[in-house]
Amino acid sequence: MKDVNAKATASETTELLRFSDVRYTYPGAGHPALSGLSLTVPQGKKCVLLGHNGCGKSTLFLHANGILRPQHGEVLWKGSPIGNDRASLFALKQRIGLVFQDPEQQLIATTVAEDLSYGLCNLKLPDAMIREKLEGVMERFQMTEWAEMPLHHLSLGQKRRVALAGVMVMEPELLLLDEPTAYLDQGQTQSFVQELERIHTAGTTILMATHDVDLAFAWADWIFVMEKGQLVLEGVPEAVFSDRDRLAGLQLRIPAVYEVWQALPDALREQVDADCIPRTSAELAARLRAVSNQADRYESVVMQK
Amino acid sequence: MKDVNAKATASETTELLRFSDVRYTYPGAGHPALSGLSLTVPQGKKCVLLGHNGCGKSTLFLHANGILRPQHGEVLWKGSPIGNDRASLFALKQRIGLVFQDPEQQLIATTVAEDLSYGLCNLKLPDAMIREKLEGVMERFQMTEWAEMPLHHLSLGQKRRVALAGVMVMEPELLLLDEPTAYLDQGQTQSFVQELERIHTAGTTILMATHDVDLAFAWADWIFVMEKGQLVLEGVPEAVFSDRDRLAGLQLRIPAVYEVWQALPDALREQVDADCIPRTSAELAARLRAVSNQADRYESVVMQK
Amino acid sequence: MKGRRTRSSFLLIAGLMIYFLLNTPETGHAMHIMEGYLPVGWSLFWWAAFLPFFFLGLRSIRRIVKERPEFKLLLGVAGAFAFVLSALKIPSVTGSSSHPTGTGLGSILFGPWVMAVLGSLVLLFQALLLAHGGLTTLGANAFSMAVVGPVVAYGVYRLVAGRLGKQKIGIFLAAALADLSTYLVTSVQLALAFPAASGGIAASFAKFAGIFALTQVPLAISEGLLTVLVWNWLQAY
Amino acid sequence: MIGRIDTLAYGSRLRNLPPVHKLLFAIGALVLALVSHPLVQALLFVWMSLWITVYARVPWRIYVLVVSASLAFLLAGAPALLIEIAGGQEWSPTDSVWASWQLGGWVFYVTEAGLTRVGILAARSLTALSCFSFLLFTVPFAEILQVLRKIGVPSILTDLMMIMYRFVFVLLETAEQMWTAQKARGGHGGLSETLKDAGRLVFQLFTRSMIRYRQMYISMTARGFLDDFRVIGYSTHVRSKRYESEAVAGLLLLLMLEWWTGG
Repeated sequence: MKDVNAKATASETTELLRFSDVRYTYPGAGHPALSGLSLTVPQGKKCVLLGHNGCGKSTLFLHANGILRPQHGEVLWKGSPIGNDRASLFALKQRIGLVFQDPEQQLIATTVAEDLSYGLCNLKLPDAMIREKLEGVMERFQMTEWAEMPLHHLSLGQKRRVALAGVMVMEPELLLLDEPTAYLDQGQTQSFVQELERIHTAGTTILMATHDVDLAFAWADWIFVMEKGQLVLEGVPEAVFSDRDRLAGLQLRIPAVYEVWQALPDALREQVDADCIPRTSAELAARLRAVSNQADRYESVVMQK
Repeated sequence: MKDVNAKATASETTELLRFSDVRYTYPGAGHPALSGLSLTVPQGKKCVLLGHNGCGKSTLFLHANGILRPQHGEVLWKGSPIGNDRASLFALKQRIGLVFQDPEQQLIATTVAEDLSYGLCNLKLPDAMIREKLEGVMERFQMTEWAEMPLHHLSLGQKRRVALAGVMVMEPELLLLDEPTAYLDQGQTQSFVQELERIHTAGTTILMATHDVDLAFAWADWIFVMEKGQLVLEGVPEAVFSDRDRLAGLQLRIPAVYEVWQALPDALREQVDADCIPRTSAELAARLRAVSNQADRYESVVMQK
Repeated sequence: MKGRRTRSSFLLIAGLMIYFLLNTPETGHAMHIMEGYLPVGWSLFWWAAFLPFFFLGLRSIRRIVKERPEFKLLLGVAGAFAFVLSALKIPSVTGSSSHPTGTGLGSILFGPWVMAVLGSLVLLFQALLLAHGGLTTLGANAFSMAVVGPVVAYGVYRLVAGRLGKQKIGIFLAAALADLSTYLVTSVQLALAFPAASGGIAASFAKFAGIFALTQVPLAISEGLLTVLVWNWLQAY
Repeated sequence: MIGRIDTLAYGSRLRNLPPVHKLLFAIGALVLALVSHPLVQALLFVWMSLWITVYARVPWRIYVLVVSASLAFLLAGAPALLIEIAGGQEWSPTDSVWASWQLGGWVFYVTEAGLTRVGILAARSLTALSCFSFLLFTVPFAEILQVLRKIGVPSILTDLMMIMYRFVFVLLETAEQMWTAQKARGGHGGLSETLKDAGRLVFQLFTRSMIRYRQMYISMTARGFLDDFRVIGYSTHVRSKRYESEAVAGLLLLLMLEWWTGG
C-alpha cells in the first residue's frame, strides 16, 4: 500500500482517468466538497471507492463525467486535460458511463427500450444502428422480454439493471457506479456482481463507490479511500485493510473474512495456504473444511496403523 | 429451529403480535402479496425479518400497523383480534410504531422539532405534555441542537434518526423497521444500531426487515424468513443459519462469521469456547487472538522449562 | 374511480404548470410585479379585489377536505410541483420567461376557486424563497395569475372541450388564453397605476402590453403546445 | 438561487431574535417605504441594507444579486413609463421635454416629469425591496409559519403551506438529480432536444409526485393522521435590547423626518 503522498499509483498499468489537485465548493456551501483531490484510475482494473457519506464521492463522479468542472486543478483523460468546449465534454460523457445511486432518478423515458435508446439517440446515430445496438444490449442483459414494459412496473433490481444497460449500450471505457447494491437482496446483488464481472471481462474499467467493505474486499483489484474531499489511502485490498489504526480513524470496518483470516493461528493459516488470502467467507470456509478433511483422513490413517 | 409447520413458536415468552393465516392481494395485482402468513412476534425480543424484495415484508408491516386489513385470516394484538373500527385502529397505531424505508416518505413538517411533535399532536395531548415529551426524546436522541433545523438540511443518517425519534416519542410497544441501514455508511450504521439497542433495553420489542445477514446474525434474538407471502423458516440465528440447503434454496447467504466458525477445525473451536458462538467477525477474531496468545505463552512456558 | 379522479386532477395541474418551466429564475419575474412598484392605493385595491376569490377558494377546499382529508396532502404536493417547475433553470423557446398563470388549467378539475388559493400560495412561495414579486404586490399578482388566469382557462375549456367536444384544442386554448389573459390583466394593472401623460390609461396600457407582448405571445403559444404534449404523455401511460 | 435564501435565513445572525419582532419591524419599514419621500426612502434603504449585510451577515453579493434581479422588472417597464407617444400634427407637450424623436407621423418623447416619475418609482421599489429582503433573509420559513399559526390563520392554509414547503425540497432534489442524469447521458444537445428533455422531466416529475403523495399518505396514516396536520414548534428565541431599541428609534426618527420634510 502506498500513502497518497508517495509517487503515482499503478505505474505498471496505463492511467485512464486522473484527478490532479481538484478543488470544488458547491455554491453557497460552507466547506469544499473536494479539497485538493489527486487520484488516478488505472486502466482495466476493478476499483472501489470507500468513504463516508459526504466525503465527496458523488462530487468526484460528477467531475469525472464532466458535469461539474473543477474550480482548481484538472481532470485528465488518458493523460490529456479535458477541454471545456461542448464537443469534448460530450465525447467524455460517451467514454465515461455514470450509473447513479437511485435508478429512479436516472431512468428518464417511459418504457425499457425507450430508456435504453436515450443515450444513443443523443448521439444522433442512424435509426438502424440504434435498433441493432438496442437489440444487442437487451439480449446481453436478458431484458428483451420486458422491452415494452413501463419502467414503473419493474422491481428495484430490474430498474438497476436497466440503468446499467442504458449506460453500457454506449460502450464506455470507464464505468462509474454509485452504491449499486443498496436495497438489493442477496440474489439480486449476486446477479448484479456477475453482470459487472462480464462487463469487466469485456474490457471496461470499473470504479464503484460502496459502503460494503466485504463486497469491496471480495471484488476489487484496487481500493481508494476518501475523506473530507481528499484521497487518504489507496492500494490493493489486502494492503488497505492491513492498516488497522488508520481504518479505525476512518471509521471503516475490516472485511469479515480478512479480520478472521488474520486472527487465525499461524499454523492453521499455513496449512490453508498463507500466500493466497481468501476473498470471501465462503472461500475461507471451503478451504478450512478441505484442511480439516485432510487432517481427518490423516488421523484415520494414523489410527489404522 | 422449528419449521413453521411445528407448533407455536416462542412458548416461553408472551406473544405480542400474531398473524394467523393472513391473505392479501393488492387490487389489480396478479398474485397475492401475503398468501396465508402465520407468524408470531414474541414480546421483548429483537427480531429480524429476512426475505427477497417482493416477498411481502412491506405488506406485512402495513398489516401490523392496521393500514391494510387482511382479506382473509386475522391479526391479533396480545391475543385478541384487532377491531375494524376507527378507535381501535388508531390505538393500534400508537402501540405499533412503523419506520419506513425512505425517511423522506415519513417526515412532513418544516423543522425537526415540529415533525417530532406531529404524532403527539394527533393524540390530542395537552401542549405542555407534548412539549415535555418532545424535549425528552430530543435529548435521548441527541438532536436538541438541530431542533429548529429544516428537514431538508439534514443528512440521510440524520433524517433516519428523526424518523425513528418521531416514532419512538409515541412510546410504542412494538417497533417495526424497514431496511433502516440501507445507504448508511459504517459510522452511521453503528450509531443506528446502538440507538436500537437502547430502545430495546428500555423495553420495546423490535422487528426489523433487512437484507444484511451479517447484521441480522449479530443483532437478532429471533429470525423470520419469508418467501412468496409466507413464513418459511424461523428460529434463533444459529438454528436458522445452520440449514444450509434450505438457505441456498432461499438464496440467502450464511453470515460470514458463522460460515467461518463452522468451518474451523473442531479443536480450535473448542479452545475458543464452542458453546458461545461469536456474533461478529471482530468478536471471533478477538477470541482467536486471545487463544493464540495463550498458546504462545504456554509454548514459551514450556520452552523455559 | 377516486384514484382516477385524483390522477386526472393532478394531471391537469401538471399540464397547466408547464409554462412554469419556461420561467427561469434569472428573468422569471418579467410578469411578477415587484415589491413596492405599485402605489399604496393600488396595492390595497388589488388585495381587496383578490381576497373574495381567495375566501371562496378556501371554502370549497374546506368542503372537500371534510370528506377526504388526504385532499390537503394532494393539494400540497400539487402546489410544490408547480413551484418546483417554476424554479427550475430550464431555457425556454424564446430565451425569455413566462409567469404562473398556468394554475389556470388546474381549475378545470379543482374548479377555479381552489386554484385561487393554490396559485396564490405558489406566488407566496416564489416571493419568500426566490424573491420574485413581493408582499404588497401579492394581491395584484395573485389577481392576475391565480384568479383571472384560472377563470379564463376554466371557461375556455368548458366551452371548447365540453360544448364542442374538442378536448385537445380545448386544452391548448385554455393554457394559451390563460397565459394571455394574465399578461393583459397585468398590463391593465400597470396602466391604471401609471396612466400616460398623453393618452392616459389607454395609451399606457398599449405601451405596457406592447412591451410584454414580445415575450408573452410566443410563450402563450408554446405553453399551449407543451401542455398538449404533456397531456398526451400522461394519457398514454 | 432556490434554497439559498432559505438557507441564509436559517443561518442568519439575527436568527435568534423573536420572529414576531422581525416581522413587525419589516412590515413597519415596508409601510414607511411605500408612503415616504425619496430622502427618507434613501436613508431607509441604507439602514435596511446595513441590517441585512452587517447585522445579519448576509453575504453582500447575494443581497446585490436579489436586488438587481428584481430590477429586471423595473427596467422592463421603464420604456413604457418614460416614452410618450403623440401624433406629429397635434403635438404640443405641456411638460418640458427632455428628448424627442420624430418617426413617420408620430413623435416619441421623454418628459422631465416622466423622468422624475421613474426616479420616484425606482426609489420606492428599491426601498420596499430592501425591507422585504430583510424579512426574506432573517426570518426562516418555519418561523413565519409559526407566527401565522399564532395569529389565527386558518389551519387549512398553514397545513397547506407546511406540506408544500416540505415537498418543494423533496421534489426539487428529484428534479435536479434527473436533470443531472439527463446531462450525464448526453442529453440537452440542442434547443429542441433540451425542450424534449424538459418535457420528459416534467412528466417524470409528475409521476414521482404522485408516488410521493401516495407514500406520504400511507406513512401519515401510520403516524395517526386523521384530518389535521397540527404540529408544535420548538423555539429558543432571545430578545435583544440593542436591536429592539435601534429598530424602534430608527423607525421613529425616519417617521419624524418624513413628517418634517414631506408634510
